[in-house]
Amino acid sequence: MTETPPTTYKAKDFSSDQEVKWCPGCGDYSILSQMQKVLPELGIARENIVFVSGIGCSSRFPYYMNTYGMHSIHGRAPAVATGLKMANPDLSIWVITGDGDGLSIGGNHLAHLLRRNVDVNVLLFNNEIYGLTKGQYSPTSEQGKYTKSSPLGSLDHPFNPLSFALGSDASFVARTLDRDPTHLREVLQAAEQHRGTSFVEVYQNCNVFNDGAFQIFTDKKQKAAHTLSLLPGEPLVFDEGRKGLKINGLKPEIVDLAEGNSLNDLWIHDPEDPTKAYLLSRLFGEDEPRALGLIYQEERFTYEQAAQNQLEKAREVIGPPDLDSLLRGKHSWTVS
Amino acid sequence: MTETPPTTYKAKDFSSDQEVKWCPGCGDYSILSQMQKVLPELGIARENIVFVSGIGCSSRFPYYMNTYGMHSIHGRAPAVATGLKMANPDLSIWVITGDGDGLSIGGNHLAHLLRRNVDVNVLLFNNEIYGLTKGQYSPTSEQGKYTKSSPLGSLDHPFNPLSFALGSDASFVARTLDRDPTHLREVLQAAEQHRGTSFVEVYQNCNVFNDGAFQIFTDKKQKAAHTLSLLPGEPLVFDEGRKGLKINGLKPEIVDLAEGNSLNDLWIHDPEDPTKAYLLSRLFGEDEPRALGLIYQEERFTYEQAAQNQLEKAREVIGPPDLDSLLRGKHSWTVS
Amino acid sequence: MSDQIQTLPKVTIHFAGDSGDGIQLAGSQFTNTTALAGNDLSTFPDFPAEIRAPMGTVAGVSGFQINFGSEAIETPGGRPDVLVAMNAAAYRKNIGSLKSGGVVVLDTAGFDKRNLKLAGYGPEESPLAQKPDHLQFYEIDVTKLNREALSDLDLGRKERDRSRNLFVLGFLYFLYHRPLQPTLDFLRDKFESQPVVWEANKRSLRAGHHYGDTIEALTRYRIEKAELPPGEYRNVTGNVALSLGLLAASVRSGRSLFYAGYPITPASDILHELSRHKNYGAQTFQAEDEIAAITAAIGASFGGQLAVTATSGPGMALKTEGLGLALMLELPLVVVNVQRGGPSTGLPTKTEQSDLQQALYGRNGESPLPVLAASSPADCFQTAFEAARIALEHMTPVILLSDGYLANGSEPWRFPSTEQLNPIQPPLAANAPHDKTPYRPYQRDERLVREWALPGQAGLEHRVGGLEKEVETGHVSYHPENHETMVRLRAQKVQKVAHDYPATQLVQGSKDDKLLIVGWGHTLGAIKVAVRRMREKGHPVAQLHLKHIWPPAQDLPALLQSFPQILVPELNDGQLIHLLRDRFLVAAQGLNKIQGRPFLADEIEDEALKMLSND
Amino acid sequence: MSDQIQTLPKVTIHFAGDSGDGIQLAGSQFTNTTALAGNDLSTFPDFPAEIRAPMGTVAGVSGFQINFGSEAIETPGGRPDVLVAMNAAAYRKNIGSLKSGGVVVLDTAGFDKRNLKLAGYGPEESPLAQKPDHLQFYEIDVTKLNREALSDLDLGRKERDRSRNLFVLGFLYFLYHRPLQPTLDFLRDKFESQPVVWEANKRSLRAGHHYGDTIEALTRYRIEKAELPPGEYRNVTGNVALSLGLLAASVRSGRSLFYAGYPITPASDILHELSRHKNYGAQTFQAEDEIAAITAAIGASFGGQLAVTATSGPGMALKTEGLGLALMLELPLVVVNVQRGGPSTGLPTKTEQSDLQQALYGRNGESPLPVLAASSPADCFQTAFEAARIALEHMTPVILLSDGYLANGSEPWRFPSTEQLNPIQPPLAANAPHDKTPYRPYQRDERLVREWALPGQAGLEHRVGGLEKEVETGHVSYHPENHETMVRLRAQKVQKVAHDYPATQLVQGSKDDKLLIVGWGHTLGAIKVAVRRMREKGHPVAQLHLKHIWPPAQDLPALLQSFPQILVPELNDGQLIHLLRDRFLVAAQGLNKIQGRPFLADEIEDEALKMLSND
Ligand SMILES: Cc1ncc(C[n+]2csc(CCOP(=O)(O)OP(=O)(O)O)c2C)c(N)n1
Ligand SMILES: Cc1ncc(C[n+]2csc(CCOP(=O)(O)OP(=O)(O)O)c2C)c(N)n1
Ligand code: SF4
Ligand code: SF4
Ligand SMILES: [Mg+2]
Ligand SMILES: [Mg+2]
Repeated sequence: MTETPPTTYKAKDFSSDQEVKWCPGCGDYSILSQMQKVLPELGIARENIVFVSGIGCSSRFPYYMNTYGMHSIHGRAPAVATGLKMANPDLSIWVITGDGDGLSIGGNHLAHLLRRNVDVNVLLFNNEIYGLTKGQYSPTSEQGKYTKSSPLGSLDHPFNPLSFALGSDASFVARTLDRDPTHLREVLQAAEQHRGTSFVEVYQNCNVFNDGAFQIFTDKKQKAAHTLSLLPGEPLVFDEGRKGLKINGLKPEIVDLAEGNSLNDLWIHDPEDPTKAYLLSRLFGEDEPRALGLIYQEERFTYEQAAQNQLEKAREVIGPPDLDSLLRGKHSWTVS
Repeated sequence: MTETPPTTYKAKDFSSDQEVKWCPGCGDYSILSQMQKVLPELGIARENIVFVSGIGCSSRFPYYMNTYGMHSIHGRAPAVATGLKMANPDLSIWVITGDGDGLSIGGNHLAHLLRRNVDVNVLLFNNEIYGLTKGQYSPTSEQGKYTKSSPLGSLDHPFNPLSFALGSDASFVARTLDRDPTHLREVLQAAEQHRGTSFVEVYQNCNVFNDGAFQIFTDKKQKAAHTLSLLPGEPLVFDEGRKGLKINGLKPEIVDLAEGNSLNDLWIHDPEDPTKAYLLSRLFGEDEPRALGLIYQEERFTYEQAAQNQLEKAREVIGPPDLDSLLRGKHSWTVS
Repeated sequence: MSDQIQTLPKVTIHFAGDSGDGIQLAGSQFTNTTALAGNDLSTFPDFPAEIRAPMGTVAGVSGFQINFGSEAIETPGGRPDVLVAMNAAAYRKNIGSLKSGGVVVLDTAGFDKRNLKLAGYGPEESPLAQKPDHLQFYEIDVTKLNREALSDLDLGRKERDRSRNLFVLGFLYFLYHRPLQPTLDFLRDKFESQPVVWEANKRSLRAGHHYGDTIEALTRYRIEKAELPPGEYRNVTGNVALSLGLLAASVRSGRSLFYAGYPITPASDILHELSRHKNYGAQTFQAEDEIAAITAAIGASFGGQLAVTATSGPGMALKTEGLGLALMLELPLVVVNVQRGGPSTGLPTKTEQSDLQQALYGRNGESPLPVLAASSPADCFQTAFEAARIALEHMTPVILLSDGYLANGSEPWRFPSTEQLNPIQPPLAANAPHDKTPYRPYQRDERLVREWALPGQAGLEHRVGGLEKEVETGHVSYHPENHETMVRLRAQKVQKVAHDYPATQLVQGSKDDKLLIVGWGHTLGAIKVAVRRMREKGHPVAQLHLKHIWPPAQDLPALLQSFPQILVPELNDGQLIHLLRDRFLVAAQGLNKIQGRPFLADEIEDEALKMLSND
Repeated sequence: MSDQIQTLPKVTIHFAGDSGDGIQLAGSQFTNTTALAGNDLSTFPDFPAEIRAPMGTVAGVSGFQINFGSEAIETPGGRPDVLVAMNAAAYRKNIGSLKSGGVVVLDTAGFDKRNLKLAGYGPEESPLAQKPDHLQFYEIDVTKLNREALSDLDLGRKERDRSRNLFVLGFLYFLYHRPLQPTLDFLRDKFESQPVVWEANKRSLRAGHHYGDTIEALTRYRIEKAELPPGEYRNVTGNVALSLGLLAASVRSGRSLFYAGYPITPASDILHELSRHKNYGAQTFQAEDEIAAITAAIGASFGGQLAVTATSGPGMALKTEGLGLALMLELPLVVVNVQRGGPSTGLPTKTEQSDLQQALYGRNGESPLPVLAASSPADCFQTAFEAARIALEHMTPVILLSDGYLANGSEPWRFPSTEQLNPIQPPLAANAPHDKTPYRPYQRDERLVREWALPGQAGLEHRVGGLEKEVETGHVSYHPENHETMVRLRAQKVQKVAHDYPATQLVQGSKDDKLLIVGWGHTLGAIKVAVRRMREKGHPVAQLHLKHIWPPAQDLPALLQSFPQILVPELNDGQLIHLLRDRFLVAAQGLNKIQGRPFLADEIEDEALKMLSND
């Protein structure tokens, strides 16, 4: 690996020479631009950054980043990233996937990546639709959705991506959205800083096939009442301080702070508490605020580190490589 | 479908003419024999029962059952079962899978089956090893395991199958083991009675490649201290009444009942409480008792039922089938 | 020019504009009206690869070509006679391929500075000032005229401009003597609930028509009715025809349809189409991936349904393990591959014939299965019906090859009535008497076909699986000779499918000709045109087109070997040709085009003439 | 019979017994000792499909065959000269194939009522009472004698019986004049920490040897050293040789090995073997499935490692989508297919050559890639090294075909020294100066090979993907002519791999012979024996064996076309033959065996003689 002189990048240094070809108004643009803004702040040499994606509108992302990149095949980016990270643990690897790519065809690789805890960052652009194939329901679409492939309404109960990630023993789980650039950048930064697989669900508007899917979480007027911004150590309040969440037994309960409920009784956000994280992931109903931010974080050994350690251990235990003696094996004989 | 005169079956009516070819002492034998004992009690006509499996030692199961059966391909039994159940919702379908078949190659189909809630019963024979391929670590093997493919110890953090199922929105989650026939039969019965996908993890001893993996849960002397038998509405006690579990805030705590702790303070098992179910699934450490029995159950519409309803709705909305007018379409013309 | 009327045997029009310009709608309305007017026709849409590529750019141009006439129309046409260009990018992309003497209809508003720049013209370039003089131009300020026509409607500018396509369509209807009524009916159905939009669309259409009427010195064209065989017709795309073929096979076999698919271009429309016909008891299952789709279909087939899955390119790669299982189980299954440009993700929106060898050989182990190819959009119906018949009657997975060109192209289809479709008779097992002898699921009839015993049938309980099975009983068997017997039985069973074929017919020409052109798939039309032209000029060229690629017809070797020269044009690097050379040891030559777009008849003619003269 | 010594040129011994009887251990010890004694040899184990099939049954019989001699040994032998049968089932399964005049060594304790019944003999049948009289029998109550030898050891009966195999081995060592020392050394290494077990094993071995010494009237055999080319030798199985070949290629290319695999019979041992050599910086990744394995390997290849994945049967089906991606990316990758009986799950523990066409054609789109086949266990080393060389130097995925027979079979291997292995030179990109011109990852050298620029190299940032790419820049391109150019470039790049081949050599015979037998894969040995025999009898038969199957050698067409007759024996229903017929229009004939077991030289000889006489 080349030692690069410390560079200060600007956002545009991360912009490739390829024309961006998403539909005008697509939420992907905002994510791209926040990514290009965040990277200079992270201080990673450009040549050490790799974007790996599957297939989907979202998966075109690598083409637009002036870094190394691979637009692989549908659903397999987590596996590609695993191999790449094992090959070169110094790289900063970003997996870009969609709700179809990551949870439909690629759900298994994603789950295995999470349990193994390979130190890569996964951004799942969830637009609750298959964009690139022009609008079929996805595994995150609500049941009963009318789409091209479900003219009488879809039958499938959707995945809850955060619960799925937690159930797969993810060590970092967060949620953010395309329309809140500051929040998005903060989450991206936290994801990169976490050692282990960072799973970030990004709500992304597909204005062509599923416009407004997340409107209540982004619309100026509605978002306060429908989103819950998580801050470690802080009580869970929303609706501009009017409401809060407390834990009643094992169940979350929305309380009206105006009605004399005290901040002190509220649930304090602790991203290291797995049960709280699980409860936060289950805030998924229409009358519950949707949690945004860091849901869960845990320190755990990373896969590629364990693999590197094993290579070292092997050199200690077995000895240095010696091809001639390896080929000779234990029982050789000479014919003369 | 044929109307079968109500028959009373005996266990041996469910035994096929094929010689059972598991290793002597394999835990699979016990599961097979309990299955053959349970089926007569369920009162389902033999011709309406289908066993569908993937590949693995466990997946040989269908050959030994005198019912319909399919030994399909590795990891895909959940998808096969989905198609079969949609084709014929009257069938009682049992998916037999292993920790490799169901959680390694087949994890995604399993997760999608669970979220869709197709009314089939999944038995995952977890022996924490790949049996058929002669002893590599599996996604449920403990980290650091020495096997043929991990002579220096495995690197993978294992899945927690119950958490994985809950994270995939399973509507029925239970755990049992090969060495407790009564418990096994009860769980099988409950699984069949549940409408929706029943996910049952069965601890199964592979005495050739992973002998004793579950010994502390089956051994007469050790099992009391290490297992927690779940009974709905009952407090969580174990170690022959000496110990219990209570919930301290959001954390489970083991208490010594001898030391004056009261049964009344204990956690009462409620399989309909998703948070409790999640906590039960996380009792996974060495110093925690392993929960056995029904962990979680939820009533939810089944996929094949929704599909059937849609067929009916379509007949109402679109009208009865009429091939000639379908072929003619809306804009036809005549050339004479 | 005077207001004259010219009668033409056929015309090719290419509509082009931005993805948002309503090109596909204009094209399909023109098609529908033309079909009702009694012409033969063929169409082909050409979408950009991106959902919405940047507006105004060449990458964002959406195209639709129609070839129609009073004579038999075999392809959507090569070089167009008429280009409709809604903007500079559409012009730039297509002007080079227009026929000499052709007509260009364009919206001058689409040639302003911004559009010229987006289309990639330099600041000095002015395409309209440097028009090729062998072409005839209608430069119309469509945007302005259309806005004026709608000026008193309560609509924003953007909304007004949306019906520009109908203005142009109206103008073309005038030029080609087409009635407005079919499109007016369509607009009513579509916009009845939005009266202002409806009104705007109607007005635009009429305004365009009227515009033709008012400008002077205009040549109009007449295209007489085609002499099609009598019968009832409709227009149909390949993907719709294929879906209808499956539904028809379901009705005629009495087996409910189970379709499992995972969206992928250009196969997705089959899923979309079938999901609209659940009143036929047809279930559509949008699976989590292609592997789940094919294995769910296998489950449904085990359960007794007509199981089908369709995909393309990378999806086909994923289905190969499942195909092997279906083949081993000997269960009916139709796998449709709507081919697109490969390898890997390749060129998803382009057409290609490059998956034939994968269909024939792309599985582990000895795993022959029937492979069929559709040759025109309407032929997708018959081929799908035939694929389902073979699958159901011969208890085997079948691969049906279509492609992007067939999938989205359209042509008039003389659809059959239900009775004209032969009933399909799957070998369903009779219910067994309740004796104790275990059922033998792999007993075979004289065609080597096993029975289909369905879960729910008492006394027929049995187990199937992917391990080699014992002859007749189906028990697992590792016995060496049994394996060889089973491999051969499965292969012979597939060979016997050829017993059902009618005698092989040349499409054109006879055994006495010197050169045989052998094709498969959508090249039928282009080859037909080329061969017809050559034959008219007296060249001894014959045409053969294969629908059944595997197993080959029994009379094929003799037929092929009787020709001194064989040419095999394919939209790939040579695939069928290798089958023919290998199996029949004929020194066939290939003509290969790998550009994601169909052959022009000229290309085939040129090559054939070269071969004849080399001789 | 007197105590005489007979010198034999070669002997085939088949060890057979229950899965738990230690047959594989006895076989591999005999092999090791025989190798050290300087004979040429070849071995082949034959496992039951089940982990532990029911004890005492025919399905549960485990076999190990060794063919060794003072002359060149090409195969593990056809019909054995000697059968070691530890029980009735082992006897029943193998007695029929013994050579006339052969020797049977059996443990009479394994022929009691229970064992006879388990072996499927009827209550009236008594195989030992009805012994074929053309055979010579040593009926030894091994169980009893062995128990006696260990009577004073502190061991249970079961544990004592465990070393029965060593008793028999000792007896065979006596018969064939083999030294005990190598096995005694082995026992020390293995059991040093369990002194009683170690003692028991030593005693059993010696007791067996002693038994030979004490019984009278015994023919002993002497097999002289083979005249092997001078050098250092070891015994090696195909899977181990293949693993070593990969490690050697890693060392000689300076690229760390990244091996990703998902367990599957008979490929798993490659994963097991490589995971023992992490001191070479070789990483092994046990993936969640075959798709993850190949795509992780692609990731590692992108990262600059020598990436390899191996699988079999159904696993190969799953890798085809990834193969297409690697091919499109033009990244080095070695994909090993250890073929087994198919289709579908098929016959997992049996050998077959039925995935060749899948290797050649089993991908969507035009996707040619180099295909190599190993021809003997030791040859797996060179073939793996060569596959890695081609992948790395030509920036392409390569398929290496092995099979179950090669994987588990063994033979002496004259291993090379490091310097004898040519360095491998991947086209690594030089670090770029920091100017602003974007890097062009798809620029090519004269062999049409692109550079390998690795993440971490500043200034070479670039993006790759599965969509068609523009020539040189690698940008996504939907341009028609560009696609054709790229398809042809990728094909030509692969063709140019053939420039590296040495001139094609016949294994035996010359161009003047009348019949050429063309083989590939493990059939090398059987064909060699058959051709040698025929040539000795004066028949004009030549032998050609292909290691590089795709692209074919440039001198191959001329060579093939010079023979009036061509025979292609394959363990499948005909696969290579179709390539030869297709590409070279030669009327080759096939000889096909699909029984999950290798050819006997006789079978090939018979067919060849038939062809010669038909002529
Ligand atoms: C193996 C395979 N199957 C199917 C496809 C077609 N396909 C491309 S993207 C996609 C889904 C896209 O949905 P998502 O991942 O949500 O991405 P989005 O376009 O919404 O960003 C599908 C089904 C493919 N390219 N490859
Ligand atoms: C596609 C494919 N990959 C790999 C295999 C090999 N294989 C057979 S079973 C198995 C794993 C078995 O483990 P598990 O599911 O835990 O079943 P067990 O044998 O332990 O009951 C593997 C890897 C296969 N048959 N097919
Ligand atoms: S289809 Fe949707 S997700 Fe895709 S680019 Fe367009 S707006 Fe974005
Ligand atoms: S290998 Fe293990 S799981 Fe398989 S049959 Fe034997 S004991 Fe059972
Ligand atoms: Mg999406
Ligand atoms: Mg297992």
